[in-house]
Amino acid sequence: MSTPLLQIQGIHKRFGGLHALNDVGLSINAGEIYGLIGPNGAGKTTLFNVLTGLYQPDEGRFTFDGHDLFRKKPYVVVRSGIARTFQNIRLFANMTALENVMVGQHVRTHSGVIGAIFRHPKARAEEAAIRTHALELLEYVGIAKRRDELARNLSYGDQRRLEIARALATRPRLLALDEPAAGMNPSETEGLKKLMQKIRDDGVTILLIEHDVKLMMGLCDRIAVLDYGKKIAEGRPEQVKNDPRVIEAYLGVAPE
Amino acid sequence: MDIFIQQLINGLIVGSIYALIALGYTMVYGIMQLINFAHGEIVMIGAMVTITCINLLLGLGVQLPGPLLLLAGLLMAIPVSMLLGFTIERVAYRPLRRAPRLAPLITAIGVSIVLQQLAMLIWGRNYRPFPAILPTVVHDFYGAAITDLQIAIFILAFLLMGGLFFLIERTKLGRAMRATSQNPDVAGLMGVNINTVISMTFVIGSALGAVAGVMVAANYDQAHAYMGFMIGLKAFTAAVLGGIGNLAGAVVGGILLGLIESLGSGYLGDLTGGFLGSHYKDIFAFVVLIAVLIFRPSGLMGERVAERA
Amino acid sequence: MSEALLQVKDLKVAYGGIHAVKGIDLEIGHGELVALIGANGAGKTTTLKTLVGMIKPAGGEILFDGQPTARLASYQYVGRGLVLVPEGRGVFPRLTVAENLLMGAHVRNDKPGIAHDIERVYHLFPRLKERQAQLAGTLSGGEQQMLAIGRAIMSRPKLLLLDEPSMGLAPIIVQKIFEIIRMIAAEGVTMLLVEQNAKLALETANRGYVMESGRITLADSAANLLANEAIQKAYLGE
Amino acid sequence: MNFAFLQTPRGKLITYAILGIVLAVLPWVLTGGFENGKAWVRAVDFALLYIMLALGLNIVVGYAGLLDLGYIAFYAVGAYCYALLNSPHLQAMLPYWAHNPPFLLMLLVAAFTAGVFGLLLGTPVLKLRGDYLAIVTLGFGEIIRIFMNNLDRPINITNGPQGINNIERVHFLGIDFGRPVQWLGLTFDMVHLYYYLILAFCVLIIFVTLRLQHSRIGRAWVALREDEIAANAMGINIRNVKLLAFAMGASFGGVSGALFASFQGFVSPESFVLMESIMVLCMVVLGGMGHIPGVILGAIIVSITPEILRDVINPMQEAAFGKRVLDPENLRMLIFGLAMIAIMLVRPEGLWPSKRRAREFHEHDEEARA
Repeated sequence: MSTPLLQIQGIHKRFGGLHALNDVGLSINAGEIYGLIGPNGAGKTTLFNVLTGLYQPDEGRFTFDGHDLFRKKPYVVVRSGIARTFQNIRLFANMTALENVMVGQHVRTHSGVIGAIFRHPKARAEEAAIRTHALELLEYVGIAKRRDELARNLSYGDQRRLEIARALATRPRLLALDEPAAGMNPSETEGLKKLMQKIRDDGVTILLIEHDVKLMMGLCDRIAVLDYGKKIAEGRPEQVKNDPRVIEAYLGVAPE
Repeated sequence: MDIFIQQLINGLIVGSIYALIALGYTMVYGIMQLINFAHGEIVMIGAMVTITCINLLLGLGVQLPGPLLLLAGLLMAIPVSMLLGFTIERVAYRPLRRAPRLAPLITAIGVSIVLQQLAMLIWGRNYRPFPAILPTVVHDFYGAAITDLQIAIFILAFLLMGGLFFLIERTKLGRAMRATSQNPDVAGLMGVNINTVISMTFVIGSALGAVAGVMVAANYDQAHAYMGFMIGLKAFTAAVLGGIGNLAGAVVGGILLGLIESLGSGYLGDLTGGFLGSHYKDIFAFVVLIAVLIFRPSGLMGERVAERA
Repeated sequence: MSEALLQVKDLKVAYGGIHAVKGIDLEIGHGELVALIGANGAGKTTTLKTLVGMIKPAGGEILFDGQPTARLASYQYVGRGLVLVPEGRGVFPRLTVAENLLMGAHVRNDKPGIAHDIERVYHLFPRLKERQAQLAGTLSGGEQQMLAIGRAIMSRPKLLLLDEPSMGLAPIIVQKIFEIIRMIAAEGVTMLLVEQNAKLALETANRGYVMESGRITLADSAANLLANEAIQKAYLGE
Repeated sequence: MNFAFLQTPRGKLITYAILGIVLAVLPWVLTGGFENGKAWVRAVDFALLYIMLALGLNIVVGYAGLLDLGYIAFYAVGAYCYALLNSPHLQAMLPYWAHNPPFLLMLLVAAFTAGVFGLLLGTPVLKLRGDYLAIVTLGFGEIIRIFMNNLDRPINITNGPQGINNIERVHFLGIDFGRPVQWLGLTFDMVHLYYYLILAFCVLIIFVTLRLQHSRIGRAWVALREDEIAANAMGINIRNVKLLAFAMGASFGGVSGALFASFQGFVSPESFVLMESIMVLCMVVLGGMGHIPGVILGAIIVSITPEILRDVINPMQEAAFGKRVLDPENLRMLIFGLAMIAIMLVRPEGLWPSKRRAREFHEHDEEARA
């Protein structure tokens, strides 16, 4: 059996008296779409922040693609190949769509002050490559026409897409999406689902937090359920859907 | 030992004045995330108006006991400062409420310059002595000297702070102020008139500032058109030290700053074997501030804003 | 039937350089629960914000209780009985639960009435009673939504506007929130509900409006809308 | 107005040529046209120094969004650096090879030292946000000044409040910038010589800033300003990028300070008070934060306006009242303060913002009206 792409074990994170993550472990295989669900305040976003280096866990192990990422800074995590989006969309609001994606490539490029001032051939070539790739990514998520709009002026759905394009610009192996469908109606959600499948088919593993149960059931290969900072269930969608603990803590009545 | 107690007393008195001024900064900051640079000038104008008023009464030959004269001066200075605070907000800050934050900061600096220069034109460039109307009664306190005036400053400062806390924590206006500081749009939805609340914040802060200004002038026996700048800077430092936006923090920060300055300048020379003398007094505030902020980036009592990612 | 509680005629709103609402008509009768559904950016939130005076309309007329609202300052709407539970809940995080509820009664001065209404909210939401001394910022998302609704009830609204009450909440919590919405409706409070979860909204409401790029494209009973094939395809995900 | 012409290559060339000619003859127009023309050239020299400062601060505040209220400290570091190595004051104590270093080397030393001070300030404040940062940088500026004021004992390094005198003028390209030079039948006085010297460095700094702005580094700064957490999550090394902004900004200040010390021939702590930091910030914000032409305009206006007022107020008072009624110094600052308020109220985005920023503000307006 091949080793999983992402593996965490025994992760603990405390905020003062709050035990936000309590002995959480999970492993994600390359090429999967892996879902994370649970009630509000269960620790899903905290787990995301730990996985992307924004929070330092108190205990545990965290390896990704052969790198030990336990308590590593976000830029190390991103360089190793994990990228993310945010629940409440955090774009660089006063930069254009194109510039947002160009910033996303920061971690894969190298020009420094010297390159910026003297614009030697290597720096020029890199700058051109950044621009070309950014345009490709805007095309990929379907908002190439809005490239020169300020991010803040894009519609909500386009902002979600731009955020995904920006994350893809870091050339991730794992893309972590925090409630990308929040506030979308079924037809918009359907479009998003297709995009996520396309990204997966192009070789990027996806980790997904979402409350839209129908979307999760139809999209994810495996789902983990968090409640009060603990993993209470994990498995294929239909297993999770019928798990009594999940119904009690999260779903309420069993979905049809 | 008595030097220690003396410095402790001086530090507490100055610190309680810092605290009063710091409250003005922190209230305004809490409600509109603005450093009201002009607050120091309101303090100065409070002092200047009081002195002018007392001198005027003395000049008219009014025979009143010192404390009553002082009270008369204060009763003149407080409304002037309140009106000034109200006007500054209306004219210089309100039109910029939705503008990015550096714009009102620049107007605040502009207002500060204007008030300073106006004060210079009105009251001149020289130090104005505080009229000698208060009898100097010195008490011995474990080998240190403390005057009636200092005791009065200390008590009054804490009474005012207590009153402010009651207002903020226990009254409907206070609750509306707190709600507005946390989410002005929703406070508006609840029927709070945001404009009134913000005006009230400036008016109350300015009243406290005016009293503090008189305290400074009485304590040092003089006032000057530029006095607001340094004392405002110190008080703002105190507010940040305590955690800006936090009322209790402003009080703690003010007292602490007063003590640190007073004890620090008293002992600095001894501590460094004469290498650094008391002329480094003004550095203290900043060194302590930087040290505190490095370890507690949001001040001593500030909310630890666990930035929600 | 008596005159409608809310009448909106040809309402237009320009916002951020875009004509977000392009002339809509709405009517809500006393005691009704009306759903407003539509895609993102259709102008639903803008409509709600305009109804409570957070945004000034560019044209048209709003009559509430027979009176035009155009002259009111935004803080005066609550007093007239119009209150919005905003998207994203908007509780005051550093006020306690009880203080948040008191803020809801800011425009009222009848102490016994307020005390009575607080008990009523605690009865509807026992969770809030348990946490009354806790800071609202420490509540979970679902509890905050309950608090936001409870706070709005404290003003004794004639018309309660709810913006996306289910957003970002676990299914089990969404079910609870909608149970409570039905309970409040049963007590006779008129409501206008904007909801992404169109199915749930229409199952709860009496009537519904469908909004598309700033215009009302369909208005019908909730049952008819649920049965409408085009609606099913676009908004119900079937 | 239609500026489309300026966008064509030909248009650009012509614009730059005209600008170049205007800048070249400006000091001669001033000395030829005004009685106290030399004083005006001197004022222009200072304006150029302020442009350099404002551009340096613009990197920190305008691009990276770090509110720095102690920026003048770096100007001071550069100035003292130059002063100490180029005046008799310390030379007895310094090894011989450190006396009067070559001018370009001296500027590098000043830029480097100021940059190090920038790092020194930047490192402890990395985690601070917004106004906490503002007050700490303010404190830093004051600390530097107070030390300069007091480091005359126990060892006399800075000569305390008296400052350092008799600083050598620049010797560069065989020219002594302190003495008049005859060339092409014109007498180049010190103010003229320094005008061209400072102008050259000003142009250099503008060039560097422009290049930085449109680069990977410049984008990272703006990303940091827009949303630090998102920038962090994009893999931008926040610490390095912030420190780079502080160091770059500081080194501009250092260069400007060294030129200032050599031009003035004298430095004292009084030139580096908090108000100076605030004035530089005003230049950046009044002109149009993050927009290079705007910042330059801001620097010119803020530094020249008080000088113009100085020349206007007295004659006006005398004409109106027959004597000086009000202290002209106060009146000048009063008008200046009022102008600052008025400009911000009318154009909160600054006098000459970038198109993008203007657009952004315009939308703010609409929301406010709503």
